[in-house]
Amino acid sequence: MANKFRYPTGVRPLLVEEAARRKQIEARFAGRLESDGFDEVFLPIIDYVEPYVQLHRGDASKQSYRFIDREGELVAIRSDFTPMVARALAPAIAEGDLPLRIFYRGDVIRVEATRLGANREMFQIGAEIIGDPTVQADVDVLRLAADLARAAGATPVIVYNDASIANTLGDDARQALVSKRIARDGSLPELAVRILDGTATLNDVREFAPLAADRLDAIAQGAGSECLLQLDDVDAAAGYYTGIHFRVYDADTRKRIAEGGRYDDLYARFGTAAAAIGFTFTIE
Amino acid sequence: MANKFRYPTGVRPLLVEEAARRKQIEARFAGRLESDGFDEVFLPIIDYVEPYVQLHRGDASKQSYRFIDREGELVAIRSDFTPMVARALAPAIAEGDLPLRIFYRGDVIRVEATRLGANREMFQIGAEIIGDPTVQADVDVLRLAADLARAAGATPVIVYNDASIANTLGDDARQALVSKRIARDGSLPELAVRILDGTATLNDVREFAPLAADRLDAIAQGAGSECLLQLDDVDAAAGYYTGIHFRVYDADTRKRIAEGGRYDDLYARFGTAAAAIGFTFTIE
Amino acid sequence: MANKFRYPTGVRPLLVEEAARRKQIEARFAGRLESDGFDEVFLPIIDYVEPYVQLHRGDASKQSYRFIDREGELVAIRSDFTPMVARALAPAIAEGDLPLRIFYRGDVIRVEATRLGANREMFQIGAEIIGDPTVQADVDVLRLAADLARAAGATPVIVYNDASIANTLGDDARQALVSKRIARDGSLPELAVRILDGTATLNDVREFAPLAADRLDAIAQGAGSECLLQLDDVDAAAGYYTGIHFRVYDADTRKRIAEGGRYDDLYARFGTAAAAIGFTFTIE
Amino acid sequence: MANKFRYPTGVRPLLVEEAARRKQIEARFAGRLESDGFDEVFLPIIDYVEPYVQLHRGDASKQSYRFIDREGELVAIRSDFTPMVARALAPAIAEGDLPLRIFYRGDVIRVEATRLGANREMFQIGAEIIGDPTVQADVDVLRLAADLARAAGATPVIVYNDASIANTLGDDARQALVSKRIARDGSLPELAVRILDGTATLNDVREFAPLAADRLDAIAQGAGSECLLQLDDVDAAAGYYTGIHFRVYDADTRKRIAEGGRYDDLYARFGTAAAAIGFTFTIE
Amino acid sequence: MMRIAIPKGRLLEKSLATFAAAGYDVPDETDLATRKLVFNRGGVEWIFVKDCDVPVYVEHGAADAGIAGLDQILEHDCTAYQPVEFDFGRCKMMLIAAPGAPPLTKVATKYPRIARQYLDGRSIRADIVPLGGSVELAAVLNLTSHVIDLVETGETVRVHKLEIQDVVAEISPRLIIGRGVYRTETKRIRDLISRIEEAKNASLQIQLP
Amino acid sequence: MMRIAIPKGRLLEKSLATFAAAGYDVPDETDLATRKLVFNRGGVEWIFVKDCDVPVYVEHGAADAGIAGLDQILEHDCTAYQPVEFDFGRCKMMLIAAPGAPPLTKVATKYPRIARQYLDGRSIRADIVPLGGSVELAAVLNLTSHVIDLVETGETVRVHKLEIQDVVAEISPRLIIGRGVYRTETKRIRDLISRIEEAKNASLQIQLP
Amino acid sequence: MMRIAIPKGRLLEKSLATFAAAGYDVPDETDLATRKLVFNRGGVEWIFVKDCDVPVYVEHGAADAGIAGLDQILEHDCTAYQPVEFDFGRCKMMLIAAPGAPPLTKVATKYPRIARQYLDGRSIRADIVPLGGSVELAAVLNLTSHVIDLVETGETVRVHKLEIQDVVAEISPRLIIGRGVYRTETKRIRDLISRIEEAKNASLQIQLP
Amino acid sequence: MMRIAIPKGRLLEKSLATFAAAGYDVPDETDLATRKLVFNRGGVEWIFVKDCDVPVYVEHGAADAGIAGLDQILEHDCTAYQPVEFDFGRCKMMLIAAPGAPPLTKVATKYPRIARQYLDGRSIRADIVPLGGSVELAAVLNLTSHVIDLVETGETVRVHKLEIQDVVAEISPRLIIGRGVYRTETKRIRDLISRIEEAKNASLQIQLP
Repeated sequence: MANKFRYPTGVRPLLVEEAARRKQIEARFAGRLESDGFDEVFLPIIDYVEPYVQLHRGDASKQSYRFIDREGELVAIRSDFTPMVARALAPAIAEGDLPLRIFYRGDVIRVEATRLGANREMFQIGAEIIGDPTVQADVDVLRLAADLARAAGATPVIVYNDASIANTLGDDARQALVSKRIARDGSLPELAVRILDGTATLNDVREFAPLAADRLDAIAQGAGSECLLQLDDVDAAAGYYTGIHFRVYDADTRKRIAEGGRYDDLYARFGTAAAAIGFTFTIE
Repeated sequence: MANKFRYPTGVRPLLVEEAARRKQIEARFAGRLESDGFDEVFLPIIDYVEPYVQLHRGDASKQSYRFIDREGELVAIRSDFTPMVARALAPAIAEGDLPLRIFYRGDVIRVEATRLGANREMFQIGAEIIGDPTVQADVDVLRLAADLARAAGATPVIVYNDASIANTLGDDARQALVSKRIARDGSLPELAVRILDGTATLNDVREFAPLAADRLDAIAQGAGSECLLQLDDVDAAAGYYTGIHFRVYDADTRKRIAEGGRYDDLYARFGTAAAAIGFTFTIE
Repeated sequence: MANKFRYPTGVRPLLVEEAARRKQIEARFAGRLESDGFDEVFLPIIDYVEPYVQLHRGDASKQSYRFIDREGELVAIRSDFTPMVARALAPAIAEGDLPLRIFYRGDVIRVEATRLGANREMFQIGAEIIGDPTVQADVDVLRLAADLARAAGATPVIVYNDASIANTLGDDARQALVSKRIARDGSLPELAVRILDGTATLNDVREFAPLAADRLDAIAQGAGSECLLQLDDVDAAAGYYTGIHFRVYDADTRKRIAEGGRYDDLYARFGTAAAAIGFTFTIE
Repeated sequence: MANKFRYPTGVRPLLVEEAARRKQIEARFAGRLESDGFDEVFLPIIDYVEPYVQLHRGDASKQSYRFIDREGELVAIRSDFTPMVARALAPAIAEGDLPLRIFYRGDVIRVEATRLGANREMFQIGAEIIGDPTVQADVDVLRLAADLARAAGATPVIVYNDASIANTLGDDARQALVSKRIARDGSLPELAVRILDGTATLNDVREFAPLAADRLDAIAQGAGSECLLQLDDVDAAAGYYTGIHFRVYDADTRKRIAEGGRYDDLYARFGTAAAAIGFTFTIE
Repeated sequence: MMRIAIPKGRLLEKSLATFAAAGYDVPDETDLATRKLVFNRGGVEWIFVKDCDVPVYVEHGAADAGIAGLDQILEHDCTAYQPVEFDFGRCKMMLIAAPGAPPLTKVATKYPRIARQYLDGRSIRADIVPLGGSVELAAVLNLTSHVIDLVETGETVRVHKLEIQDVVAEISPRLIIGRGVYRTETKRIRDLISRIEEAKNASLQIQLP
Repeated sequence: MMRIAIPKGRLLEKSLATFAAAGYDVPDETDLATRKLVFNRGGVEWIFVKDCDVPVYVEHGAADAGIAGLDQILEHDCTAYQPVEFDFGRCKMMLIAAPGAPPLTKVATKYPRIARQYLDGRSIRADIVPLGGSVELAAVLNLTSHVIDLVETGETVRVHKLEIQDVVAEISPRLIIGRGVYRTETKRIRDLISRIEEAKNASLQIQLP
Repeated sequence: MMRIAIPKGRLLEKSLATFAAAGYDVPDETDLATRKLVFNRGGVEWIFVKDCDVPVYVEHGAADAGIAGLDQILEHDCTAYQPVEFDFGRCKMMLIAAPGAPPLTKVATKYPRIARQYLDGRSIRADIVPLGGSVELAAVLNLTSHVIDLVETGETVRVHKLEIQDVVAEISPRLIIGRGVYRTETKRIRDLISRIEEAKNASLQIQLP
Repeated sequence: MMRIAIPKGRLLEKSLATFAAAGYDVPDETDLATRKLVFNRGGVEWIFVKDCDVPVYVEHGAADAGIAGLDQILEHDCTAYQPVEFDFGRCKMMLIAAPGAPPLTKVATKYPRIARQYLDGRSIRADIVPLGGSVELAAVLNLTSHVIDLVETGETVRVHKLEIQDVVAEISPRLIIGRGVYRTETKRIRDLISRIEEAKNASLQIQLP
């Protein structure tokens, strides 16, 4: 090991001052969430890999510490909260309880040989509303995310889109939107080109994805001015998002500080069908 | 895996009610410690095994989840706090800061195939005073432990002894005291026999271990009535305790709820010599 | 660890006499295979788990030692040869080379807490013909397996069936054949009942699975008298066998000593379509 | 994983031609060893780490694949044969059997991020004489190593020294000899300077290490002309060698192809005191 | 010669009666009165072992066939074939507790493997305390809040003033056949099975009217 | 009130006699003739459980003290204190095989944990076949070549025409005391121990001529 | 103010020409003749860094945009957006060896990550020897049998009497944009992209006869 | 014939001068003016490679000896022998930052391995950003707060208005010899070493008075 001061990748102790700072941030987030009627749940720091296998995008599973336990099962140290919440809550949800407002917090540890540096321990705090499929829930969650970002001292810019739109455009168009490099030779749908150029409107989208377009329209009316619809904010893989998908940036540092969205199919995978929307803040 | 509801050995989620209960307990402990001037530190959930190798008693290391990280190092999930506190703080201690009053909390995860059942996740909260070698520190820590036990709803019985005494009696006597089965054929020191029978006094001990006897005398004068000196409370291996070693039981359930003591050599192993005394409560 | 003589589950050294005995067995097998025109390949003792994920039946993967390597990949110590041969050879096969006659040998290590004991290290030696889809290849392989069993001092009984038949009967019938407990209330196909009772003929089978029936007919004409068609020899899951599937028993000990069959789709999974048939002897 | 053709670091399959080539080399080595009265033993591909902990030089243990088994023990895939032979044979040695002539072969797998490339699978074949402490055994082993090197097509240069000499010179001199950079300011023993300059004779050494000098003298008289005494061939750590320590180079490629020496204390660590000398060839 | 394992416990009489009805020459009462455990009768070696050991003998090939309860088959994770299920000796594996017991966190049982599967299947995190006998007593004496045990008549449960909370498994005795012998002695084994099956059906028809 | 666990098996009478000699009011024969397993006498709750369950009750704190053989203490890896070792009921855990048995590769036993430690300690790689009873029969019927079992008189070994190959462990009964109660009720527990120790020494002197 | 990273190497002139054609006020020759590496012109901070460092600055958000070859983008696993691909400065990453070279087991390169992916993709098990320059020399001096390097004209390959064995990748320069700035300064970034795209198309039309 | 690797960069002249002083026939200025990188002179094949590649050639046995800075030796974890340390070309690896920089959490460098060891040795948890050149610029442009780089005169540090915070390592050029050639060509190598050592000492004496 050579060095007696080192800690494993992704973790380190927080001594008195840093711990106090962390506690202050936690208190600010937790206080706001509790006063909004969110109840906290505690999630385990390790869990089996298998229940989440179909949810992982690409090589995400390699980002976490993984090992084989005494029973021969593959276990990972927590590196993402949202699916864990669903797995923990789904068996316990009774229909009468819905909607539920839940929040959670804790360290996530990533081991990935990240590109260009960045190997720090991370603390996450997140919230979700389970069992409320309405536009109002979408809007509430956007507002809550903005408020929390402000409470943390950031100037939030929330970029949102609907994760279902990219599915209607085909794989080539999705890839083009992901890389932002569009072949302008007519081989791609015109809508994709216009989305990338920033000239597409929700009316253009409506033809291909009427439900998503209407939903985004309704969200736009309720969302605060820090929220920007960006139709070209598309991921390489769908992940578990089924509707709105958003990222919160801090305009001052241009860094992403939170991510969230609607994942109405996730709870069903763990045994209890329930709409859900939530977000997670990541604090380094 | 066969079962989609299972969690790995030693962990499980705490849903709303349980999480609230846990938070209440935490708040009670943390509140008391903070008001007594203890500052919190946050310790990583994983750490290398190597720095602790010489501290482990017997097969203790096998009780924890261990795995090889991407750099080939052996890493363990946290299963004991005290040495981690020393490793984290030792490099940061400046002499002028002493004495320090520190507390910490968090989950510990044990994987051991425990005897006769008992495979639950555990939460620990502990405190220590660093840099104060006085009897008064011993007494203060005993009182604090008793108060915290009461705050947690228990009726504390604190059994204490001095870890250095057993070293003076020889291995055979130690083994006899550990198993409580003494050969009454004269092969063992008379003091060992009297200790086991409960007839030994500190004056008897003084002959063999004068410093420990005087110290225990002084502690006995300061300690509350819930504290019982039990000279036969001896462990198979010395561990890192150098002076008083105590265990807190709940008289109602007869279960052990906390353990602590003085470990004046521990910080030196991690680079900064400093006396230290502390304890850890374990909450299942 | 407690004991300095122990070796990890599934392995132990072979000292002079045992090593000599093993070498003699190896030489007998290898000599026969080489004289029949089989060429040896050497397969790695560890390999990634992922390429084989879809081939494993049930919890088979938990039978092997598995761990995460320095790159975060899940790696297993060899516990089954056949798919490894396909993965190793598939990229190297040129069509003109076919048919290939290949053999391999080596230790396989299983870690499973096997039922009722049986945790020994195992040595396997196997052979396969790649690129020959004919009945003659089936018959040749059966004869070779019988000869090798005899060379190893056993009295072979080879039980064979066609793995594709069970697929035509439906899941309920398969389950009944696996457990050998048939509901005689008309809820299952009559053929399944007759198969279990041992009264079914290939003509009965022909109706449901004409190709398999014809194939088995042809095999029966070529196979030696130690080969017994047993239509009720059905596995819970199909595994990778696509045609004949056989097991070699030693009539003296009633123990299974080899298993094999035709897996015409296996090579295609690793990039090169090629029919293949083979078997593996397991020596404890 | 991204790539379906990759194998884990340190392993790959050997297809027909390569396997044949490997077998030919094996046969040449094994044939020569058997005709010289060496008996083969088979060693397990995995073993516990703990029995070898005190034998490893520096970070050697990190060179091997290591993992935690189902019982919580640290296990490594074989990366060095010599100590394994001792652990396997020591409990089985009866005094009357000595001297024993043993050989072994097999893959060793290293995972290390080696310096400047070099991450290949390796095959090792080695031999040792147990229970013969004589100079004649040293000379026989040197001759055998040279013969085997020639049989493998190499032009052997065998560089030898006595591992015990460096111990007599002090740590500073050892370090200087390891790096080949000597402070010529009188701070180091003159012998060390002369050793590095190549002007030291065995008479110079005799003053400090009379036994080693006499032994080397005797060896020099018996050893073949391919053997060169190089007193400056010193390792940073002693390892388990107690007497002669040699390396076989191929003069054509200047690569090291084998290493060996006398380790008279090694068997005692595993329970049976016995002198031993041996070597291991490494074939990439 | 075939070796058949007969359970010495509660299934003893019916097991022997079934083989007798199938035309086998089984040991008689005089035999059983001796302390002997092995008898040769009619070309069969009959061995009498504890109920829980029948699956062990068959699994290891030390007996060719036997009669064993599903409780023991499951508890030993026995892979033998189970071609015939009997109608006698049926009972239930039950979850039992005192009235008003707290939530299940510790359960005593003679069947730790079955208990583990039951708990896992319901996502209950509880410790299992394996006992050798008098399992219901554990709940009475507060060793554990719950027990999992076989219930035939329910008398033991009532006596201890406990109550049944759940059915863990339906238990029936089965004819079990080793896998190796089934494959290498197919003819003789199929004959055994069909004779036992007929005997079972005959007894079934007798009971019916 | 103190709860003491008495083993129902071969140690029953001597165990009760010891407590009686120590001045305790123990259940009498009339009590034992009932099917009851729990009795209150002289401020002590006496519970009668299977030999193998005594360490379980004490370990879990469901009994304060008990008498258990070292075989059961070891097999359950019981951490209770063992302050008194008795002279009655001593026997040996033995490795047994048929004359001329092959090297040990498979051993049947009721004590798999003890067997595992024995084998590991001798570097013997063998499978352990756990059985519930009639362990010697396993060697007779070739389920396994060897068995590990408790031997008192050696009669069973002789009857089965087996022979003893090695002593696995010396077994004696012990008074066991739970760790929690020892610490929190120190005074009462020390009184119990010294009374039992005196009773043991008294009986020792009686036996000496 | 926007910060744009310009590669100091072979792409320097064309990169500046492109920005100039897009109407940006770029540093001129006089500027470049100084040793300065940072210039403010027309509301843009132009920074001049080594070719291989452009992706680093953009990835870390220390530059908003830049021009980088695909070789450097891939080698740094850079996740920045690549909205425009240029037609100038194209070349190929090649596998090169001496005529009659043995099978590839060791390859020297300035691009170890790209080389690793190439080898893995072809299932070639070979060591990679990272070098800082004069890569072709490695094959001449037998440090390695093969090298992987960028080939523009092929002159270096010819001079060293080597030959091309395979194309590893087609390399083109791209405009790259950081992910954070793209999202938070969408409008300004889209304007930059469309101006560059137009300039590129204009130059394309000029080249076409 | 022996092959010796000469670094093309800042150590070039002194390296050649040393070999010349030791009596070797080294390539002259006319040679160096060509684009050639390989020369045969006096029975030695002289190869001219980038500073950072000297340890690579020697480690792999593609050169028998060479001259390399300790920075490159450490950065490549080179195991070659280093029998002679030179007095010319010494400099320091420094930790550099802008005045008033925040605590070190991100550091740019051309020496990521050396930087990692430095940080680990001081228990500093910081990201390392590997760059190819103009490392000091990274601190100016706020890519990172700190940089680790070689400092000879300190001019670059001053120009960028940065300041030195710590010495990471003392750097000197060394004669390096491959391990294999040292063992198999001992005589010739020892001759080389003593000639270089003498030349060094001679130059030392000249400088002294």
